[in-house]
Amino acid sequence: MVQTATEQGWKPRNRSQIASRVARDIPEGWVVNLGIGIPTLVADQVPEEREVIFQSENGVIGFGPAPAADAVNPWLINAGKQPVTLRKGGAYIHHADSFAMIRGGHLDLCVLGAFEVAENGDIANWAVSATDTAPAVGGAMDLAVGARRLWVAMEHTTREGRPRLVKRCSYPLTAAAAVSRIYTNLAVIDVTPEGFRVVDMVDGLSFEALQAMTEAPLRQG
Amino acid sequence: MVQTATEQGWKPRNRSQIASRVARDIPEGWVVNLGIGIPTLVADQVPEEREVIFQSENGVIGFGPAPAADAVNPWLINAGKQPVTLRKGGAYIHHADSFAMIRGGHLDLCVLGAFEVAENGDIANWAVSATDTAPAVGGAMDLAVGARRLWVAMEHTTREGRPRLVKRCSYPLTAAAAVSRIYTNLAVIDVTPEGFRVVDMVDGLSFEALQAMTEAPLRQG
Amino acid sequence: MIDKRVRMVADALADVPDGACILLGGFGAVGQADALIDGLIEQGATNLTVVANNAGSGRTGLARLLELGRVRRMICSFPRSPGSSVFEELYRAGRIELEIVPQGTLAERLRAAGAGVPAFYTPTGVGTLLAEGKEVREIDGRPYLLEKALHGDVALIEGWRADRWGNLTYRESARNFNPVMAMAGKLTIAQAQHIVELGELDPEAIVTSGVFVDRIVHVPYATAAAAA
Amino acid sequence: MIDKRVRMVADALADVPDGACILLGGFGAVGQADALIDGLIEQGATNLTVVANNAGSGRTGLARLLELGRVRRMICSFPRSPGSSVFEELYRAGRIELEIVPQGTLAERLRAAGAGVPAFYTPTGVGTLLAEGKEVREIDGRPYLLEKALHGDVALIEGWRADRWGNLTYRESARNFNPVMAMAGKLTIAQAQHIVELGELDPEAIVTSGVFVDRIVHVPYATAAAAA
Repeated sequence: MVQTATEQGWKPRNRSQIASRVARDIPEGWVVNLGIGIPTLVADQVPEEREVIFQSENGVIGFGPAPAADAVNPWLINAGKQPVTLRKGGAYIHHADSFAMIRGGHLDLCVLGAFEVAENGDIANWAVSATDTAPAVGGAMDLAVGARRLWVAMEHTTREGRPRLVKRCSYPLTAAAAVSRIYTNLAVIDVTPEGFRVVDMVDGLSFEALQAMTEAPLRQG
Repeated sequence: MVQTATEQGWKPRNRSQIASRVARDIPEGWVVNLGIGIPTLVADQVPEEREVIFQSENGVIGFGPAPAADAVNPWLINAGKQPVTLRKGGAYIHHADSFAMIRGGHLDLCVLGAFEVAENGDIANWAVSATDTAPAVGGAMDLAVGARRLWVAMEHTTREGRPRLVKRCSYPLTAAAAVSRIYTNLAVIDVTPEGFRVVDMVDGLSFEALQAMTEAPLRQG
Repeated sequence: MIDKRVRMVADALADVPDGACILLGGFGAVGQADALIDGLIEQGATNLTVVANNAGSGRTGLARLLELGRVRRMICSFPRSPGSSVFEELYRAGRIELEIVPQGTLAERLRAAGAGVPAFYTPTGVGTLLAEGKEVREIDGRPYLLEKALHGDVALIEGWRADRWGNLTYRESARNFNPVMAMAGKLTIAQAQHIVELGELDPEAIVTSGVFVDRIVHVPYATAAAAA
Repeated sequence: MIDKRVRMVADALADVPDGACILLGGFGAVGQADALIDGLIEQGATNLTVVANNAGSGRTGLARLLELGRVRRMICSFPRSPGSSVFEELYRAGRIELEIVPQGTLAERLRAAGAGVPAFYTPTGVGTLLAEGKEVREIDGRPYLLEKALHGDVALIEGWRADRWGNLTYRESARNFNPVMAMAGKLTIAQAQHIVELGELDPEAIVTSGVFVDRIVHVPYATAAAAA
């Protein structure tokens, strides 16, 4: 996939570039929760002088960058169970208070990874089938319905080239009509009442090529 | 009433004696909420070496005796809005946490005042009629249903001599079937599945005299 | 830089609209945002709904707001206090609506609003006058009332220490309704006795996260005492 | 004198019965009451229901309890973690029941149990597989699921500092589920790294009131580290 793409004169964003593209759109002062995977990388892409408050489900408000390997504090982890630090102004709360904040609509943004996003904003990110063995939902459903905005950061297609931006999710839903924007390795796409609308694409990629890798119809501009 | 009583060879308990009688029955380690009126006096009747944790609706756990007049801290009041102190081991919590504690069944005991208690344990203590002007319920309904035990401390009759221990409450209910014991100026009375049962009476008072001042039938011993 | 500090009470309250539902922290006078209430009196918004534990006393603060006819409806648990004559006169005269809510239900309805819980069941009030018009449901053999979340347009709260992110601590029993009202207000404005540098508040002991707070006004103790 | 300290883990756990519903604090390994879980493994109670965010990893602690066949049913939000193979094998073999609960719903159901709320509505999970069998109700135009309180017979939690009344503070993100589980447990047993004198904990910063705690076992850091 990537090879073909390069031959065609464009280069997909790598994971950290996707995260950086997400970070560009997060203004100072927002309260933001980051899911596991690419979203986790977003925190380190926000310049330190831009104050964004990162919240983690396990009750950390205002976490900062990962500590140096020799300065890891085992009591201080994020929701992905990786070591983090606490910024000045940060605080610890318990799980019910943390999800009260999430479910009560107090987060400006949540960025999640996903298997699929449908053109109506449906998101599937927790189970690959209805008979999944021991599916693990974590806080995804709470975040998807609770945050004021839900963005998704993911690869545009599966490794096999199957589109992840679809007409209807084939995997079990995490939440219905919840996603407002998608950041992929190829483009940034808004979910609008009329379906997917392209905000921007990687340099050199044509709209037609992007549409070919997307199941649902795209609108331009 | 009191005069007649004295002529008849017995002496009713005064408010502080009622409170003292209640205090006698509170064992070390209980978590206790005290209502306004006679119940408030109970705190000072528990000997200091007996550790009882007094909880107040406004988020004070483990309050201690009233401060000296020149040591009043205006930020530290009980639910009756009187100045109190905090014992070692005490803590401050917010209102929702305080009522979570109350309503979640974590108090061993609540002692309330009342207008009436019925033989089935119904309590009326917040409004004198269904058309009461601006009745004030406060935390009474929460306490009555939430505490593991509800005791009532009150005068046995109204000033006019009308019984307060009744077959059925005539005033609007605070809670149904909630009271387990009543401490009056004349007696201590349990509420049992068979109705009122006298635990003890003030010296010199006869069972018949007590029954005469009680609307519902009393059982002895 | 996130900075929620607003210099003047008037600026903090400038956009409170007529008809707003105002949450007032405090239990009696303790933990009540006196300077913000005075600011609201000055500001002029009217036709208000006020949610507070009590209905004011004397002729200042909430009682004054009531006396000026600016409150259409009170939602509280304990309107009758020593000195609550302003409210009682208005109520007897039919010039104010009253919704009596048990104190624990009031706190829980506010917390529910802040926590995204639209409604919950409670045993409090079952079989009483306050159950009138409410759904009763039996769960595991016991009857409960359905109670709904209570949202505010504006919460006026009092903290003790605050930083520029809006993180708050409280002082002793002045905590009371303030944290749940901070969560339940669409716009939460706090007055604080002390403003401290970011990082000075112990992260283990911040009671209200700045996430819940929109504006902070520094009202030092001396000012409040002078106003009282 | 109120003194909830118990010297030995074994004594603290002696009366945990077969068939009990056990609440295990922690998020992954952080804030998990390792010494108490090891004690439970020793103690022998079986046919347990375990409520925890995760389903254990490796071969120790909860994973060991599972491997010994002592758990009939897991209630958790995220059973699949690096190293959670013991659970996954049992589950695939049909030897353990699983109830998946969204993490926020799990926390709220525990809090509800502690707070006397038998059931509440939430938007989380509407329209998903996890809504199956649940009541859906529209409130103010939006659909919600009815979720019930989740009570535990025994809560095993980890605190940082404790006093003899059972008051607790936590350390950083080790707070997580511990405070709500302390409230939701009929019998709440805490291990704590430090036991301090009554009055040493700041009354403004006690996170779990001793009112919710029945027994405290002192498990100093060195011991826990050695066990890990």
